[in-house]
Amino acid sequence: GSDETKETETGTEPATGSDAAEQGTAQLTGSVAGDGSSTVAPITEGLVEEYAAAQPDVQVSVGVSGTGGGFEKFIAGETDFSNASRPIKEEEAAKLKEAGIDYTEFQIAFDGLTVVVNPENDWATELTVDQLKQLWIEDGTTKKWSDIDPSWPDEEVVFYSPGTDSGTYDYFDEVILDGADLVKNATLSEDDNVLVQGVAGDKNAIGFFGYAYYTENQDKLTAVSVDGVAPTNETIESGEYTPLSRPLFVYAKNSALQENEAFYDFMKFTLENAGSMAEAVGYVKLPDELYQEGLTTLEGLK
Amino acid sequence: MVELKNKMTNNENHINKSSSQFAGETNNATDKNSVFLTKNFNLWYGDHHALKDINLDIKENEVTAIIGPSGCGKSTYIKALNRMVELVPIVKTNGEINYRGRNILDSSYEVEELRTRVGMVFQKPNPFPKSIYDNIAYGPRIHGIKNKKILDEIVEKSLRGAAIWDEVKDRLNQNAYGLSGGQQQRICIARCLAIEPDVILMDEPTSALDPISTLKVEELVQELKDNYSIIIVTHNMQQAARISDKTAFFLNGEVVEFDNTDKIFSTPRDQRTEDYISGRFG
Amino acid sequence: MVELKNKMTNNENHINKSSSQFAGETNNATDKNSVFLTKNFNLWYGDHHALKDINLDIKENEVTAIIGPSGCGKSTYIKALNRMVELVPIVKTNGEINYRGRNILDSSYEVEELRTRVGMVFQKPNPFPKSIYDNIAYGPRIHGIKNKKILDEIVEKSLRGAAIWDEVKDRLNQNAYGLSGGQQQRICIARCLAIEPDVILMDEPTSALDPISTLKVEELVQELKDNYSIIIVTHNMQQAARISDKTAFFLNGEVVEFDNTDKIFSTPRDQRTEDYISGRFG
Amino acid sequence: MKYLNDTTVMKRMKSRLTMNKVWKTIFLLATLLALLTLVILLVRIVSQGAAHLSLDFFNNFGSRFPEKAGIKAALIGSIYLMLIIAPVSMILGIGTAIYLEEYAKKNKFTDFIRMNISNLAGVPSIVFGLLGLTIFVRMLYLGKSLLAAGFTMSLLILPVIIVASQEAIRAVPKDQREASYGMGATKWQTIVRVVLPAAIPGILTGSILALSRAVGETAPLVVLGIPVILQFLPDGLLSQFTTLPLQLYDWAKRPQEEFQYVAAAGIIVLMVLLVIMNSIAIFIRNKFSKRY
Amino acid sequence: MASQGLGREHSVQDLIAKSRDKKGKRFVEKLMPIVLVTIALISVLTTVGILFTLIFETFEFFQRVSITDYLFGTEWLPFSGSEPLFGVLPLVLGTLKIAVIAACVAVPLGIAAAIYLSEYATDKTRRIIKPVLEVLAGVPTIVYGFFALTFVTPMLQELIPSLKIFNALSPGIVVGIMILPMIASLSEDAMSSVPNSIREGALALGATKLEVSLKVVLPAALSGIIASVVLAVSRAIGETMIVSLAGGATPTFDLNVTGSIQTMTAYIVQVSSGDAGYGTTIYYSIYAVGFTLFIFTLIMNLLAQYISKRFREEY
Ligand SMILES: Nc1ncnc2c1ncn2[C@@H]1O[C@H](COP(=O)(O)OP(=O)(O)OP(=O)(O)O)[C@@H](O)[C@H]1O
Ligand SMILES: Nc1ncnc2c1ncn2[C@@H]1O[C@H](COP(=O)(O)OP(=O)(O)OP(=O)(O)O)[C@@H](O)[C@H]1O
Ligand SMILES: [Mg+2]
Ligand SMILES: [Mg+2]
Repeated sequence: GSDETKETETGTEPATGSDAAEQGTAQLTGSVAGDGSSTVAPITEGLVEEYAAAQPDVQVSVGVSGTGGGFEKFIAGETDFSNASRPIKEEEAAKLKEAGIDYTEFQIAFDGLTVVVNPENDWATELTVDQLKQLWIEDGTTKKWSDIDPSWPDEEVVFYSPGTDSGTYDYFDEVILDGADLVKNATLSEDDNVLVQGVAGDKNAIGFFGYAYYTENQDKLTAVSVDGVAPTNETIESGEYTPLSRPLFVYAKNSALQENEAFYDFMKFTLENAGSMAEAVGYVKLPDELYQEGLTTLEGLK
Repeated sequence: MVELKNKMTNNENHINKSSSQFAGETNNATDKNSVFLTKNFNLWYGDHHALKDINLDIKENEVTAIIGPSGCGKSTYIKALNRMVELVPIVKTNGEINYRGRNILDSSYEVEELRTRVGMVFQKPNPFPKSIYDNIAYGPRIHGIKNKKILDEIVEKSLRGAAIWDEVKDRLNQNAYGLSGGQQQRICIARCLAIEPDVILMDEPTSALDPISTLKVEELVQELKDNYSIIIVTHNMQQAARISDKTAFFLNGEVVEFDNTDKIFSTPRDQRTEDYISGRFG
Repeated sequence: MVELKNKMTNNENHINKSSSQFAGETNNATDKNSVFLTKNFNLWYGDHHALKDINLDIKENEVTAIIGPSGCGKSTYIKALNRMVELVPIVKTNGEINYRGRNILDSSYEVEELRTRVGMVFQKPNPFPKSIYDNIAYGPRIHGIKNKKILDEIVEKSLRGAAIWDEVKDRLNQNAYGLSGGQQQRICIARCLAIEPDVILMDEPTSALDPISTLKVEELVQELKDNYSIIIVTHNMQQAARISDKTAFFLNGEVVEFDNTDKIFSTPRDQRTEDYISGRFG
Repeated sequence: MKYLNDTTVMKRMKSRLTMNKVWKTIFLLATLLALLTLVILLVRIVSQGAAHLSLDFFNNFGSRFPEKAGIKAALIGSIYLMLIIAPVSMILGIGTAIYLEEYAKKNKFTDFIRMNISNLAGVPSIVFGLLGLTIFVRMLYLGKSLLAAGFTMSLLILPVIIVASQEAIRAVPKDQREASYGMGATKWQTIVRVVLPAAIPGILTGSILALSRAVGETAPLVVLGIPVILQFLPDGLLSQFTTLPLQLYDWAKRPQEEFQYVAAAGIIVLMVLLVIMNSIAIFIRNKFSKRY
Repeated sequence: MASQGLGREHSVQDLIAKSRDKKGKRFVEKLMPIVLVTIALISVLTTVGILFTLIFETFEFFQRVSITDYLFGTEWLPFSGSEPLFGVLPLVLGTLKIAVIAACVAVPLGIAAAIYLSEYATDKTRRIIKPVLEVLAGVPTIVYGFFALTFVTPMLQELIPSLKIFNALSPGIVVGIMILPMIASLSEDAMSSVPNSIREGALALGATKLEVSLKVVLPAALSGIIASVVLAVSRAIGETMIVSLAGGATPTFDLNVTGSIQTMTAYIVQVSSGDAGYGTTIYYSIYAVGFTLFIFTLIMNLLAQYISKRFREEY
C-alpha cells in the first residue's frame, strides 16, 4: 500500500519536463530488460526512474555489465536493448547475425572525453592532439613534462587511464593512440572515481575520462583544452570539441520492439527525454534533429 | 538373595555329558527355555578373529554374566546378540545365533524386530538430550505408539520398573542430562524397559558409576530377572558373583567355561578360569 | 606386602592426642617429614563449599590413599595440592597448604615451580599425541634439557621406572596413542617420573583400566614408594587396602578419618567410615 | 643420578615465566589489532553514511539524485534472494552431510565426493558466477532471475554448509545412535529423531554464517549480469531483482561525490543485516551448545 | 514373556506388533539413501558444471592463442591494438603477491589470536571476541575494497611515499585482514578440540601456558590449523572485489609491491564488467584465466589435504 504511494510521489516530481505526463494515456504492463555500458547507465537510470512514474506497471531493469558484457547478453537474447559507449564491433555484429537478432542503433547523447590535470599544474592546460600522442603513446622511454616542452618541469609524468577494456579507452585509442600501445606505466582503473582521486592527488598527473566525471569534480581538476577548445556543453554539442567527443548508443532488438509494446513505449520515452536527461546527469545532449530522426526510425520499426 | 539361590537349585541337577565342555549346552533337563542358543559362532573384525567357535545356551529369566579380561570379546559377543556389532562395517560372521528358535543371522531376520525384543543398556549412560519423558517414550513412539495416555502409562511403568520413578516423577519434562550418572543409567534401563523387551543386554552397565549407584543398579537387575532374561558383561568379578545365576568366562575370543555362577566361583573346572578369578591375571 | 607392613609399624607408635580427631596430625614422633601439611583449608566452587576445613598431614615416602563416595571432594583435594584446581575459574580457597614448609597458596608461589615438584597422573590416560619418546622427554625439554644423550637416558630411566620399558623400547618413535589403555597410563606415569618429582598425585589412575593393567599399575605404585611420596585417590577400597600406608576417608567435603590403612580397614574410629568400608553406602 | 637439579630448574623458571607473560601480551595484541581494524572500518562507514540514513532511504528505489536514492529494491532483493538460498542450500547441504556421515561406506566414490567438496569450497566465487551464467541463466533459460541467482549462490555456499553439517553430525556421540538402534529404530528414524535434533544447532550456526557470506557477495552477481537499475520489486521466482552489494558497488562508482555517502549508508544497512544474522547464529550456538 | 510381568493393561509389544509392517516405513528406509546420494551428487555435478563451463570456452581460447605462449609468456597485453600478448604469468604473479602479503598478515596474527582465544582468554572473553571476529569475516568484500582504497592506501602512502595509489601492498593487507578471522576462528576450533586432559597433563608437569600452547596444543591441532590457513589463502587467491578496487589493472611481471598490479580475478571482473566484445579473444581469455584460477585453488587444496593427512595427530 504505502509503497505505491511513494512511487507516485516520485513520479509527481518531474525533473525533465512534462513529457511523462503526456505519455500516461494508455497504461501498459510488461517487462523490459537492458544491460551494457556503465557510462550510459546514469542516463538510463534517470530515464527508468521517470518512466516508472509514467508507467508504473512496466518493469524496466538495466544491468551495468559494460558495453562488451552488455552485448554478450544481447547476443544471448537475454536483453531487449544494450547500452554502449562505442559503436558495435564487427565480431559482435557477426555473432548477432548468427543468432538471428536484428537490431537498430540509436544515438542518445554525447560524451566529451576530458583530459584533466592537477589544479596545481599551470603549464599543460592547453595541449594539441600531437602533444597528447607524444605523451600517451608508449615509446620505451620514461616521459617527463620537459620532453614535450623544454620550458615545462623536468619531472616524470604520472598517467591515469580508464581500464583498457572500457569504451572510454577504446575511444581514446581510436582517436589518439591510433592502435599504438598506451604508456606502460599508466595506472589503469575501471572506476573513474579512482582516476579522479589519482589526478587530484598528484601535481604531475594527467588522466582522461568521461565528461560527466569532470563536471562533478571541477573543483579538484583542471580540464585541458585540446587544440584550443575547452570541453563544455556547447563545444561538445556543436562538434567543436574534436576529436575527443563521442556519441553514446542504445542498441535495440527489432523483434522486441514489434512484440513488446512496453519496450517500444520505453524506447520512445527514451528518445523523447534522453537529451534533457543527459544534461541532468552531466552529459551533453545531441542536436534535436538527431532525436527526431531516431523517433522516425523507431516508428518505422513498429 | 535367598530366594534367588533357591531358584537356582532347580538348575543344578543337569547331567554333564562327557563330550561337552560346557554345562550350558547340556542342561536340557531343566524347565527353562533357551532364549539365545549360540552354535559355532565366529566373528571377524576384518582379519582379526574376535570370536572363535562360540557355543552358549542362555536361558530365560536368568541373569547370565559374561566375564573375562579386556579385549577377550565380551562386548563383541553381547553386541552380536542384537546385531549391533554390524554397525562396524568390517565385521564378518558365521555360525548360528538362535533367538527363541530362529537364527538371527538369517538375512530374512529384520534387525529392527530383533532389537525391539532384545534391549540393550550400555557402559556409559547415554540418554538422549531430551526430556526424561521423551527419553522413555522414544521407543514406543518409533514403533508407532502415539496415544498420549498409553505413552504416559508406559513412561510411568518403565520408570517404576527401573526404580527411579520417585526420584524423577516431578521433573519428567527436564532434560535427562541434568541427572546424576547413576540416575541417567537407570533412565537408560527404563528407556529399554519401555518397549517391554524379552531380553536385556547390559555391557558393563555400572563401570562408569559410583558405588552407591552401582548398588542400586545391581539391585534393579535382581528385580528385573523375574520378568526378563538378562545378559550382563562385567569387569567386576564380585559383581558377577553377586548378581548372576550363570557365568561365562571368555578368554581371547573363546568361551573357556560356562556354568552356574557359584560353581564357577567356587570350583572352576578350567585352570585359566581359576587363575583369572583368583586375580592371578587380567 | 609383608615388607610394607613392617615399615608401617614404625608409624604406629604415635600418640593420639585426645583433642585431635586425626592420627595424621599428631604423629610428630615419627621419623618422616611432612610433604603436604594442610591446615584449615576450604574450597568453594562458586557457592558450593566443596572442601570444608581440611586438616591433613601427609608424610614423605608413603602411599596415602584418599577414599570416599563420589562427589565427596577427593579429586578437588588432590588437585588443590598442585593447584590444578585453579583451572576452574570460579574456585575460591582459604586456609593453608604447606608443601615442605611453604604455603603453596601464597601468591608468590609460582604454580609452574610447584608442579615440577609435584607430578600428577590422571584418571583417564592422557598422553600427548606425540611419539612415546617425545611424551617422556616433554618435561625435561621444557626445563631446558636439550642434550640428546641426556634425554635418551632420562627417557629410558623413566620408562623403566614405570615398568614399561620392555614393552615399548622398540617403538619409542611411535605415537603413544597406539598403545593400550594400561600402557598409556604407565606412559603417563613415566612422563611424570621424567621430571623427577618429589610427590606424585594420582587421581583414580586405574579406574579406566582392565584388571591386568590395574595390577601392573598397583605394583608400580608399590615400587615407586621408595623414592617418591604418593597420594592416590581411589574408588576401590580393596585397592586402597592393598597399596596404601595411610588412608583418608572423605565425606561431603570433610575428612572423616585419617589413619594408618590397616587401622582404617580393621578398626575404624568413625561409624561413617565403617559403614562406607563395609559397603553399607557409597 | 638426578638430571634435573633444583638450581637449573629455578634458573630457567624465571625466563620461562617472563616468556609466558610476554607472549600472552603479544597474542592479546594480535587479537586486539584485528578488532581495532573492525572498529576503524565501522567508524568510517558510520561517520560517512549515518547522515543519509532515513526512512526514505528504505522506501525509495534507486535514483539519479543522491538525496532521493534509496535501497528499497536492493534490500528486498537481498532478502528474497536469501529466502531462496536458505532452503535450497540447506536441503542440499544437510542431505549431502547426512549421506556422507551416515550412509556412505568408506570407498573411492565417497572419498571422491569428500575431496570434491573440500575443493569446491576453495573455488573462487567469481568462477561460480561463470557457472551460473552458463548453466542457470542460459542453458536452463532462467534468465537473470531470483531463481538463477539463488541457485548460483546456493552452490557457492553449499560446501560450507556441508562441512558445517558434517561436523555437527559427527559431534553427535556414537552412543546416541547405538541407543536408538538398540531400541529397534531404523536408520532413518535414528537420523531424524536423534541425530538431526542434536546436530541442528551446529548446522544452523554454520548455515547462517554461510548465508551471510552469500548476502555480501558481489562478484558472481556481476558475472551473472544482475541488473542494478530497476524501479520495481521482484514479484516471483523468475522476476528480475537487484541486491545490496551490487547497488553499493554501482553507487560507489558514480561521479557525484554524494553517492559515496549514499553507498556508506547502504553499507551500514548491509552490515546491520549481517550483524543480525551473526547474532542469531551466535545465539543459537550459545543456547544449544550442549556437551554430552 | 515380558508382558505378563508388570500386570499391564496394554502390552507394548502387542501394540508394536500391530503397528509394524507398515509399508511406508520400509519404503522410506529404502528411498532415503537414494534421495540422499542424489543430493550428494549435486556437489559433484557442480564441479562437472564448472569444468564444463571453463573447459569449453578455454578450448576456444587455445584455438587462438598458443598454450605455451599463455603458460610461459611474461607479458599480458590483451588490449594491445598492435600485438596482443596473452602470457598469464604476470596475472599469476599478481595473484601470488596478494596471497603472500595476505598470508604474512593473517597467518601470524590469526594463529596468535587463536592461541589467545583458546589458551589464555576466559570463556566469557572468547564468547564475545569470536563472534566479533566473525563479523570481520562477514564484511562484504566490496566494503573492504573501498576501505583499502580510501583508507589503507593513503595511510600507507604516509609511510612509504613511493607507494602508488594502486598497489599490491594495500589490498594484500586488507585481504589479510579479511581472511584473518577465518584462520583465527578455524584454528581456535582445532585447538579447542584438543582434549583438556592433554593440556592438564602438560600443566601438571610444570609447563607454562606458553609451553602448553606451543608444544602440545599447537602440534596436536596442526592439521586443523594448516587446513584453516590453506582455506584462507585459497580465499585470498580467489578474492575479487578488494583487488579489483585497490590493486589496479596493470599486469606486471616483477616483484614490486608498491605499484599497480592485476590478479587473475581482477582481470575477469575487468573484462566481464568492461567493454570487450563478445566472441573476441579477450572474451575467451577470461575463461582461460578462470580455468587457471580453478586449477590453482585445486592444487592448493589437494596439497593441503595431503599435508593435513600426513600431520594428523590422533587423540
Ligand atoms: N570396531 C572394531 N574394529 C576392529 N577391532 C575391534 C573393534 N571392536 C573391538 N575390536 C577388537 O575385538 C576384540 C574384542 O573386543 P571387545 O570390545 O569385544 O572386548 P571386551 O571383552 O569387551 O573388552 P573390554 O573389557 O575392554 O570392553 C579386541 O581385540 C578388539 O581390539
Ligand atoms: N568444575 C567444577 N565446577 C563446579 N563444581 C564442581 C566442579 N568440579 C567438581 N565440583 C563439585 O565439587 C564436589 C566434589 O567434586 P570432586 O570431583 O572433587 O569429587 P570426587 O570425590 O572426586 O568424585 P568422583 O569420585 O566422582 O571423582 C562435587 O559436588 C562436584 O559436583
Ligand atoms: Mg567391552
Ligand atoms: Mg574424582
